[in-house]
Amino acid sequence: MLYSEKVLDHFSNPRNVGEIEDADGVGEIGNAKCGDIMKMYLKIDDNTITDVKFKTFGCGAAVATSSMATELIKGKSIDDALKLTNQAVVEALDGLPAVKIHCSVLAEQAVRAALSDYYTKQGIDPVPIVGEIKVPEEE
Amino acid sequence: MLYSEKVLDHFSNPRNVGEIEDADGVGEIGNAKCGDIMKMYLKIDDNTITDVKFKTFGCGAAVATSSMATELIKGKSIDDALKLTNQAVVEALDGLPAVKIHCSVLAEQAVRAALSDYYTKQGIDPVPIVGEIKVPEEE
Amino acid sequence: MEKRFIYADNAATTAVSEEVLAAMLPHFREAYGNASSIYKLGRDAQKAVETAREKVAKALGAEPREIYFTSCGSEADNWAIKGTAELMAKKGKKHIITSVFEHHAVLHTTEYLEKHGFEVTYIPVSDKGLIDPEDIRKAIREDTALVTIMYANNEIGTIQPIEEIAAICHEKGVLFHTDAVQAVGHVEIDVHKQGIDMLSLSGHKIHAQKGIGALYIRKGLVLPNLIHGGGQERGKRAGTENVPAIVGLGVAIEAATRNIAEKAAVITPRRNRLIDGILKLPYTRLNGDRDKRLPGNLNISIEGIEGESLLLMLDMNGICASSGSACTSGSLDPSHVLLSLGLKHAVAHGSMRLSIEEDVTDEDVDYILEVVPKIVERLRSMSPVWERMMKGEDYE
Amino acid sequence: MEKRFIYADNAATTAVSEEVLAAMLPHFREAYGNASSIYKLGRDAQKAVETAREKVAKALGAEPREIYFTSCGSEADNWAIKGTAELMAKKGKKHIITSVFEHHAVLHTTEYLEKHGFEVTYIPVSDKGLIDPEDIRKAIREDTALVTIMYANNEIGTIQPIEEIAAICHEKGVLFHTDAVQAVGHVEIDVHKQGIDMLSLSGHKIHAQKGIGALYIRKGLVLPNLIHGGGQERGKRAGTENVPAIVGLGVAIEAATRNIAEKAAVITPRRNRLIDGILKLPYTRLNGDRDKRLPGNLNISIEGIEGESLLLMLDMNGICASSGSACTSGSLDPSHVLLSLGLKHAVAHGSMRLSIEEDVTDEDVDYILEVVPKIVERLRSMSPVWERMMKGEDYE
Ligand SMILES: Cc1ncc(COP(=O)(O)O)c(C=O)c1O
Ligand SMILES: Cc1ncc(COP(=O)(O)O)c(C=O)c1O
Repeated sequence: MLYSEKVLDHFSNPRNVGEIEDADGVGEIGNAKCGDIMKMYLKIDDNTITDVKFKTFGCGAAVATSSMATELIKGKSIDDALKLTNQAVVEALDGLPAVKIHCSVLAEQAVRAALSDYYTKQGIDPVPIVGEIKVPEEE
Repeated sequence: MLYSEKVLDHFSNPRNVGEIEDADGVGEIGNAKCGDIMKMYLKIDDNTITDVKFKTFGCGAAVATSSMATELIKGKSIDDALKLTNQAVVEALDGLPAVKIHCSVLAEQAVRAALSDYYTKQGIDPVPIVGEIKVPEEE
Repeated sequence: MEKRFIYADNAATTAVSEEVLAAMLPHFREAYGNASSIYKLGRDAQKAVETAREKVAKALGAEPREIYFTSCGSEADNWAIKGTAELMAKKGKKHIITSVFEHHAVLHTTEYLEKHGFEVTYIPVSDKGLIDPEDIRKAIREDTALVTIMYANNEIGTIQPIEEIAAICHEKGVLFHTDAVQAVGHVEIDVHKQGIDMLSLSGHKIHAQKGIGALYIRKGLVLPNLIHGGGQERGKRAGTENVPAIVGLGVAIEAATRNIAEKAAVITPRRNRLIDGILKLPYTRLNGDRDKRLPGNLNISIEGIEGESLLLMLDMNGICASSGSACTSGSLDPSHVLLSLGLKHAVAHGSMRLSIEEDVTDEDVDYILEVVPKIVERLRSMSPVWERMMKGEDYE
Repeated sequence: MEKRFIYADNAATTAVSEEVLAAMLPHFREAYGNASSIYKLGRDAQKAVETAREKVAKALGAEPREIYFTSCGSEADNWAIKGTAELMAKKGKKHIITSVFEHHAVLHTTEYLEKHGFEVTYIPVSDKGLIDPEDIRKAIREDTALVTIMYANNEIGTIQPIEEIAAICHEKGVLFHTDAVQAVGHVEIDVHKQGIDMLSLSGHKIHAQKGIGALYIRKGLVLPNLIHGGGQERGKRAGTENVPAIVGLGVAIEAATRNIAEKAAVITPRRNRLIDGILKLPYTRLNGDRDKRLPGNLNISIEGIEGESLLLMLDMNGICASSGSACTSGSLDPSHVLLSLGLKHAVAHGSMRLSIEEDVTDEDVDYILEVVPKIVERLRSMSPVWERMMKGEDYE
């Protein structure tokens, strides 16, 4: 199991760690039993993600994928954020070991969960827009 | 499987190799199928083994035990030769690997076979004196 | 604080010692003969192998002919367990007793046997990581073929009451195997005195090469082969002898068992200082009995953080450590050993094992005790689990 | 005539090459990490293992994920055969086909399986030591689980028609394994092109360390483990990876397969000169086909003398040679390989194998051709068998 330099960089210097007190959307995914929890905080202005923070309990890949996912959506429109795939996160990190791919799915789903929360707070049913939030199966 | 220095010495410089044309007793033991044949020639004068020669087809231990056996009986009385045990040959050679112990038995039996032949030639039934000649079982 | 390099993962593997490598080197390019060959080059190789066998035997209180070289600790475990199973199945004995927290080389072997008609009883361990010999007595049945209990646990370092267990097995007429891969060189072993029928060990835990191990099999006990073929190891383990590694194992085990008490006297206080220092952090616990453990081992759970992240951070600070068994660090499940102590999954995920030897100095201990709290604080500050804990919320 | 040292037993084992040892050395005391460990020292070890796996794969025309490191050729053979047997037994296939002159790592494994409910057909070989693929076709049944035929014989060096055999197996839907321990590095192998499902190799025959081997398993084929435990080798072979030996195997196989044709062009004429020279002695015969054989191998029976004595005399003259397989030289039986050619026991006992590489020079060849006749004469002069032969008597 080998991490790329990018993964190690995002692990040791994670971007956007922290909380947003008055976040417009907060999503949490995973559970401590499985060893990974990601929590995403979004600040949204005019359909644009103006700020994003995360907290993660998990392995190196969990931290790195969280960090990379926040980088990939920061300053982007909600539409763009909804297009974020776990594959894009993996590619941006120069790959992930096979056993760690589920972390990238978690990161993708954490973004969706936060957006889902945002829509719910706006009184809009998130499901037609964001879809169901799925936690990846452990293999 | 390790040979002692003594074994290697008796193998590389075997004592008493050859034939005795007018031997008083000749004994042969073993068969080529099993990989060992020893042939002993005795010259006997007045109950004393005045000369002994051997020919051997076989492994290093077969050659060395033949050589040592001839040394141990040369110049000895028939009685002494009859007391030669395979154990004595093994000890005189500073030991033999377990898988090669049967060679020492062959050497002991080859001496007996030659003595048996000697008695037979004298018109004496060898069995009461020399006993049965036994070829060791392969393990 | 200057960065240091501290190898604190000797339970995972050790460096080959200078002395061992020196003994091995001639056997690569000069004395390279096949130990089965009849010429001098071969005979010399055989002598070297037999000398090593004597050293291993001596270190264990065994006879040389009771020692069989294998390719690793795992092979030794597999051979002992599958071999005994095959042997005893002929007598209708198809029950095996082991513990829940054995190394996978044992557990995955017994699980394999379960799929092939054997029944296996997994003895639980106490919350201190100790086995009660009476549990074994109770578990032994008429058809019990084998009891296999590890000498010392690889993750939490707890030392099991091997002599008592062996005595019960003998009283009941059951064969006893112990996986002593973590114990050899750290505790005094005498297989004959202790009544051990089979014992597995591995070279790379005691400064020999990886890929060499040994199985002690009490004389009189004839196990079926695991690896069939040529006549090596008196026909019991095929494969051209790995002469350099075997020679190295002989030197290594001699060195490792030479001064066990002296080494422990140096290591134990340092280890204890590490334990006490790290336990000052809130929400931490020592896993495994504090006293009945290997001198160099400590295993601490640190709530609110995850082990792999901790290890990576330690690595960035020059400290090599482990979280659970090295073999399973690719896996997502928390350690079965820690779960067997009754730990919750989330707590088991956040644990750290340090296994030190004499080369870890007092200054190294200071350094570790400086680095670990900083890393823990950092990881907790970004941990949603810690956040909830601090709010008094449940998180599992 | 000056005494020389000539190593002419490369089929028994080889010296570790300078290049291989250089690649291994850093992994004993510097890059000594456990390849499963998460920290850099461990990751570097893992990278080294994976680089070696790529090299082995490339040398065989396989993909890296099709290569599994084992502790030796014997283990690879055991794993392939027992693993396939276990796998196919579930489908009711309990018949195995092999040949009478396989290495014991194969034969003793199939004999073991015979005791456990499998049926084994042993294909005979011609008096030239070659297998007729049509014999295999005829032997294949509905319930045939596996065909295992060696690539090149270890005693007489004959190269088998592997591609034809593989084609027949595939036509019939039967798995095909080949023990290529003696072939790798001496003949061109491409497992995918040749349709080989499993292939065993051993490091110490190609200048890597003893105690390291590999099994190629075609992707898609999932064998049960032989050694259970940790997650190494993608969960298929437990035991901490022998990093130095694995790294060495990678370098060794790359070197060995780099210039097969060039090496053969150097070795073959020297080997042929040896054959022709020794065959000038009366009552001698070459064992095995003269052309379909490994470039460096010659195996000659010399009537009237016994092999071990010959080897000891050769050794005293500085020549390392072998009589039958090195593994069995402790045994009393003559080689099963030579008997399979139809040789009488007494003739089989008196045979000699030389296996040379490029380092055996033309002068060395001259030396051997000077020494051998003298030794043969000496041994014959003291041989009662030779005496009888000269008298025209029968001696078996
Ligand atoms: C044809 C063949 N198969 C298997 C083996 C066994 O290899 P190893 O000694 O690495 O177990 C050998 C060599 O001894 C061999 O020549
Ligand atoms: C307790 C225990 N048993 C068995 C093993 C397996 O040893 P090896 O890696 O030599 O196969 C290990 C180490 O990994 C261990 O710690």
